[in-house]
Amino acid sequence: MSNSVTNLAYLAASVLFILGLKGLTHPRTAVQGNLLGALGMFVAVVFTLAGRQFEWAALIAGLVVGGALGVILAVKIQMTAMPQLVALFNGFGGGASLLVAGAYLIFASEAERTTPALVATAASGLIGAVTFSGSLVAFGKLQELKFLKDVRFTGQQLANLALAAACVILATVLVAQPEAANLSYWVMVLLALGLGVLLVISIGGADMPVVIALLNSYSGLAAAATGFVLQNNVLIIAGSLVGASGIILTQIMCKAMNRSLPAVLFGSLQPAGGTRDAGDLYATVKSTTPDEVALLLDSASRVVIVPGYGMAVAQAQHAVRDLVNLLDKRGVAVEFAIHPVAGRMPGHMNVLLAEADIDYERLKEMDDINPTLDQADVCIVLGANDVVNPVARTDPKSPIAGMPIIDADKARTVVVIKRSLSPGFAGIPNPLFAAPNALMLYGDGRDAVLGVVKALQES
Amino acid sequence: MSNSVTNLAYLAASVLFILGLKGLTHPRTAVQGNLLGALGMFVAVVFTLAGRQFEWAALIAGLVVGGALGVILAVKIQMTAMPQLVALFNGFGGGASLLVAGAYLIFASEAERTTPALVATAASGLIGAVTFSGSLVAFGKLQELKFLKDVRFTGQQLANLALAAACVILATVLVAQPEAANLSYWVMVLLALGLGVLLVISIGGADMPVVIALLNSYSGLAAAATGFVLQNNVLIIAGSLVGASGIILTQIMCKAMNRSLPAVLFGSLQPAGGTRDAGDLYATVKSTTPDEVALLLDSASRVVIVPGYGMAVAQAQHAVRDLVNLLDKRGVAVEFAIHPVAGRMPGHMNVLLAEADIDYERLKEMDDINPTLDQADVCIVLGANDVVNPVARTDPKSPIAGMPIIDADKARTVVVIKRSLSPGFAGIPNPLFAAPNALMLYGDGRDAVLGVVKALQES
Amino acid sequence: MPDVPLSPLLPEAQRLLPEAQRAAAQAAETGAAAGGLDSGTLVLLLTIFALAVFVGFEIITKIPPTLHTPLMSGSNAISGITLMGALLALDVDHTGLAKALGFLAIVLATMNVVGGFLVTHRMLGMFQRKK
Amino acid sequence: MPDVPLSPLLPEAQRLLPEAQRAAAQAAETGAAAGGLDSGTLVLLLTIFALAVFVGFEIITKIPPTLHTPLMSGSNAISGITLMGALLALDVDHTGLAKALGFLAIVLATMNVVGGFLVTHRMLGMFQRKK
Ligand SMILES: NC(=O)c1ccc[n+]([C@@H]2O[C@H](COP(=O)([O-])OP(=O)(O)OC[C@H]3O[C@@H](n4cnc5c(N)ncnc54)[C@H](OP(=O)(O)O)[C@@H]3O)[C@@H](O)[C@H]2O)c1
Ligand SMILES: NC(=O)c1ccc[n+]([C@@H]2O[C@H](COP(=O)([O-])OP(=O)(O)OC[C@H]3O[C@@H](n4cnc5c(N)ncnc54)[C@H](OP(=O)(O)O)[C@@H]3O)[C@@H](O)[C@H]2O)c1
Repeated sequence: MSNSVTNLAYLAASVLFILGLKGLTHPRTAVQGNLLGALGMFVAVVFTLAGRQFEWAALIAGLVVGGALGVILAVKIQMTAMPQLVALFNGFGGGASLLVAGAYLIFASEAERTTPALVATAASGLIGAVTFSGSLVAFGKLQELKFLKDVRFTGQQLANLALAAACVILATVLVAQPEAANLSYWVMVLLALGLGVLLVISIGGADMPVVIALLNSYSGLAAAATGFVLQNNVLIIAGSLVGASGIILTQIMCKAMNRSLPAVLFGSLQPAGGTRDAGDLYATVKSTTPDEVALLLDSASRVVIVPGYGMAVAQAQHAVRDLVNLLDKRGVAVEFAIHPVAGRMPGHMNVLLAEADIDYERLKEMDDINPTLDQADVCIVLGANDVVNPVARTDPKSPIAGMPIIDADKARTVVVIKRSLSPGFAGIPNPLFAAPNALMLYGDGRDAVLGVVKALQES
Repeated sequence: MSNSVTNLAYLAASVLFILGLKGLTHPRTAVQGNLLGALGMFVAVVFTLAGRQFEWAALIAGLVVGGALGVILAVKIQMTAMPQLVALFNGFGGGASLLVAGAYLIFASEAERTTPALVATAASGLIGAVTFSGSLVAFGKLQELKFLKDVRFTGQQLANLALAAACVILATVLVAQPEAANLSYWVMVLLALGLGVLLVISIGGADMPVVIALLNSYSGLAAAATGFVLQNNVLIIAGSLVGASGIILTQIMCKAMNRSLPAVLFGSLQPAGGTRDAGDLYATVKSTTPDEVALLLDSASRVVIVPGYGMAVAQAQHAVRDLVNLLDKRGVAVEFAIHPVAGRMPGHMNVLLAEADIDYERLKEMDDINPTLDQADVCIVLGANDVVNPVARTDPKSPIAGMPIIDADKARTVVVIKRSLSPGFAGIPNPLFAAPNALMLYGDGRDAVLGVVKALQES
Repeated sequence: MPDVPLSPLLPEAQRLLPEAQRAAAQAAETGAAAGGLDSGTLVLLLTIFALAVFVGFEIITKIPPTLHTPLMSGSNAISGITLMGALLALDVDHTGLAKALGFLAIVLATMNVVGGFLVTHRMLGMFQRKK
Repeated sequence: MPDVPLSPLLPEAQRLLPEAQRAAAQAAETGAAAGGLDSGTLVLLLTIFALAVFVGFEIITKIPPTLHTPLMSGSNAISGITLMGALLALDVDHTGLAKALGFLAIVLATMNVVGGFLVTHRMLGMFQRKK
């Protein structure tokens, strides 16, 4: 297999990756796009294997074991646990890249250890290690593992800085003294693993998607750096695509939360001082029953549902589908208002609602539906909290000040489904719950919606 | 100046071209984008000159003469003559590339005349020559030079085929026998010049923009081919950008006319048979006066103007601006409905209206305004014809069948401003003129609009 | 590598060419060219990088919010392209340690790739059933 | 050029490398490398071409119809990049005929470039005055 043929195949693989991403620009072509991406990966792997002598047994064993584990995870996962899974896979990718860089330092010849090669190796080891440990911590936080919650200690920023500096120094040593590269590499990896843990552990659970997108972007850039060393076009192109994707997603999320990236990463989201007067604020809260809600819905002509993280926790999406079908039959127009950061990752709500077979044409983006929310008879807020909190508009000192929200409070009547009056991710009380036109329907999201469905069927 | 520095500069030039095109995605950033593109060209030229020994006197003379002529043409041109000018510039580009390829064959060493180099040279000579003569004919047709009108002779397709075949054979000879390359090259160029003339001369005047976009696209591809020979990244990238732009514009135009590219190029747009019963059709045409139109406008609350090629011919855009200002003052809402192929090149109407200082927010695309045209009190059709011809919707045998049109006929009252009842480019009668709600205001576009303005001011 | 061939130094270059080409060809065949990264190639690779970033940027900003979760998992799967590097570590001639690290890397990267594409496929299938 | 460096043939390659590199460097310096187009570089150039087509396609489909006439004249100006080739024809060492052709080509290409960008600028200026 000549090099040019291989490289042409790599070019084909790159084009397949690009076409794959292009497919993702529309739900109709997205499945095909993803398959094209997978085909690109297949082509890249096959042409890497062709014409070389490998330790075949181990290689195939690795592929089979990894493939089987991947399939199991991908098939078993609940759609509501998607953020965790992406974090996990991201961590695996980081781990692989730190191991590859380590192996390279062992088998690379003297002549191959040029300065650019060593710089790229150090970079991919460093980024890989931070990605690995950081993503695993993110996974744990998203799984709400208790021991990872709210870990903060004094001097944390200082410790981070010291670790980061040590990593960079070790990387420099590695490049300057290639003959002792192995030692400095693995010490650097150890420190970087620690750095990844420390960096992520004090970031709030709901900010994990930002962290993951950012780490993913960095792994893309590390792959591109490796591509320069190996003079390999598919690594460069795939790496840049991933890098661009991660950066753009990070920006979208930060913009939707009206917070800067440093603010997300270095945790300026304080538990707000406003919590203490929550009692006063909630004095006028009115609660309601499924039967009352059913009556309201029955007489409505336009209903808007605002789903949030609570819908994911309660796995209420199928119950919601039943509600929608029922209302459809009665001629009530039902739409969904999707906030860009509702849930725990961008597009989270869309995936859940798609799982429940709800047509994506019904899902409206925040900016499209806000102007017409005052024409909604009933707005059902299902497990959402921060994304409908009017404080973002009114109180410039609030931690979510300036974050664009869905104007649920403008609807004729607002029904809020959640288990209690406790706050959402941002930790601040929500005056919407006490608004004159708001009714609280307490309970688990799924049970509450099923209750309303039952009441509607009986009416 | 080392090669890598030069090539880095070329990379910078390429990035500037890309950023330049990105700037064109919004009117606000477009000026800056164009300047970035020009800067890219400047960088490319400077780094081509740096560190080499040239015949400086001739080189500078060439730049000064060419630059001066370019400035004169660009400054003197009337906005209405833009299609001609683009055709002319396109021709110059083609001429330059055929000369460059010819010069290359003279000075290239034996070792440089590799097969790929010769193929690319032949290709850019061939494309350059066809572009040169074809664009000049297109220029003449757009200028409505009489001797270029409707030139057709029997066996034209055959002659084209024969010429094209001869060109390809000569190109093959050129590649196969590099020692006689000069002779075969210049014979090929001569034949290709003839081919360019024959190909374009029988295409209708209004189809020239399609021809120019296509030729421009091919010159881009020829530049990219040269880039492969010279291993020069800026040529490859600039060439591909131009190639993509030309192809996309061609597609847009063909789609908007509902005709295939071959149908445009090989002239299947027959002078339609329907013309003979135009007399009957036009029996019920009602004509009107500026005063009557002024009365209509005065009592309207929403007016839509549909400009067409006639507005360009009459240079009526400034008069239209006066009309719009007047109606604005009286509280009448005025919008423009822009058909994608109104006029003689894509975006032609937009440029003219921009010249007259009309806000681009007022200009609506066909698909956006069609659904609301039935709510317009008055629709002024100003020198447009084919793009408002309802036959496209009703008669499947018409030459413009299936072409999407602006639904001017749906407005309460339609005022058509043109000099006579003669047909537009497609050569077919327009039943809109005889519709019960249509009034003809005969006259030159500019004079007629000024008449209406005067009547309005006096009322 | 890329070069404007019309240099005035051509005659001398021509004299040197055959020898250089022979040597370079030999080197390339045996894989030696990979040892170093000459500056001409570096510029071409930088060009590829810059263009790929543009392509990525243009395409990804067009992806609708509805598909942002699949985008995240899908692009995560693409980042598993490190698998290529992992495979190369299992070359027969390498030491046992390198192979062991390579094996682990293959397992992790394959999980990332296979799992990533598959879960994206599952998610997207849900979007497609509709309509 | 691009190559996966982890080839089993490495030892042999390494032996050959210094000689090849010296020769190649010498050749590159004197401009000889431009004479031929080795297949590795060709693949890189093809990659650049493919990516540039994607970039062009993505960006140009985003340009609104309002700006299609400036796009046409602007991209036409960019196609005047042939000017680079025209300049090279005026190298001091070339024959008079080549120089004459080059001179004509410079005049035509410069008209295309200067006129194209300038007229585009004029048109776009009209769009900007508004608002
Ligand atoms: N989507 C992203 O990409 C992303 C990224 C970064 C950050 N974030 C942040 O995440 C937050 C998302 O806002 P959000 O409104 O979706 O969620 P939220 O503000 O976190 O509120 C979720 C609400 O759901 C309720 N809930 C929990 N489990 C429930 C169950 N089983 N049944 C019913 N209700 C349940 C909780 O109230 P109870 O405990 O009273 O039931 C809680 O108030 C925002 O602050 C956003 O900035 C999102
Ligand atoms: N824009 C593009 O990119 C493009 C590209 C290719 C083809 N085309 C073709 O060009 C045509 C464009 O349609 P269109 O509706 O804009 O134009 P049109 O159908 O060609 O009609 C123009 C009308 O303007 C009138 N006119 C000419 N000079 C006038 C003056 N001084 N004052 C007033 N009226 C005048 C003419 O009628 P009188 O002689 O009676 O005055 C004529 O009927 C379409 O057929 C389209 O397919 C356009």
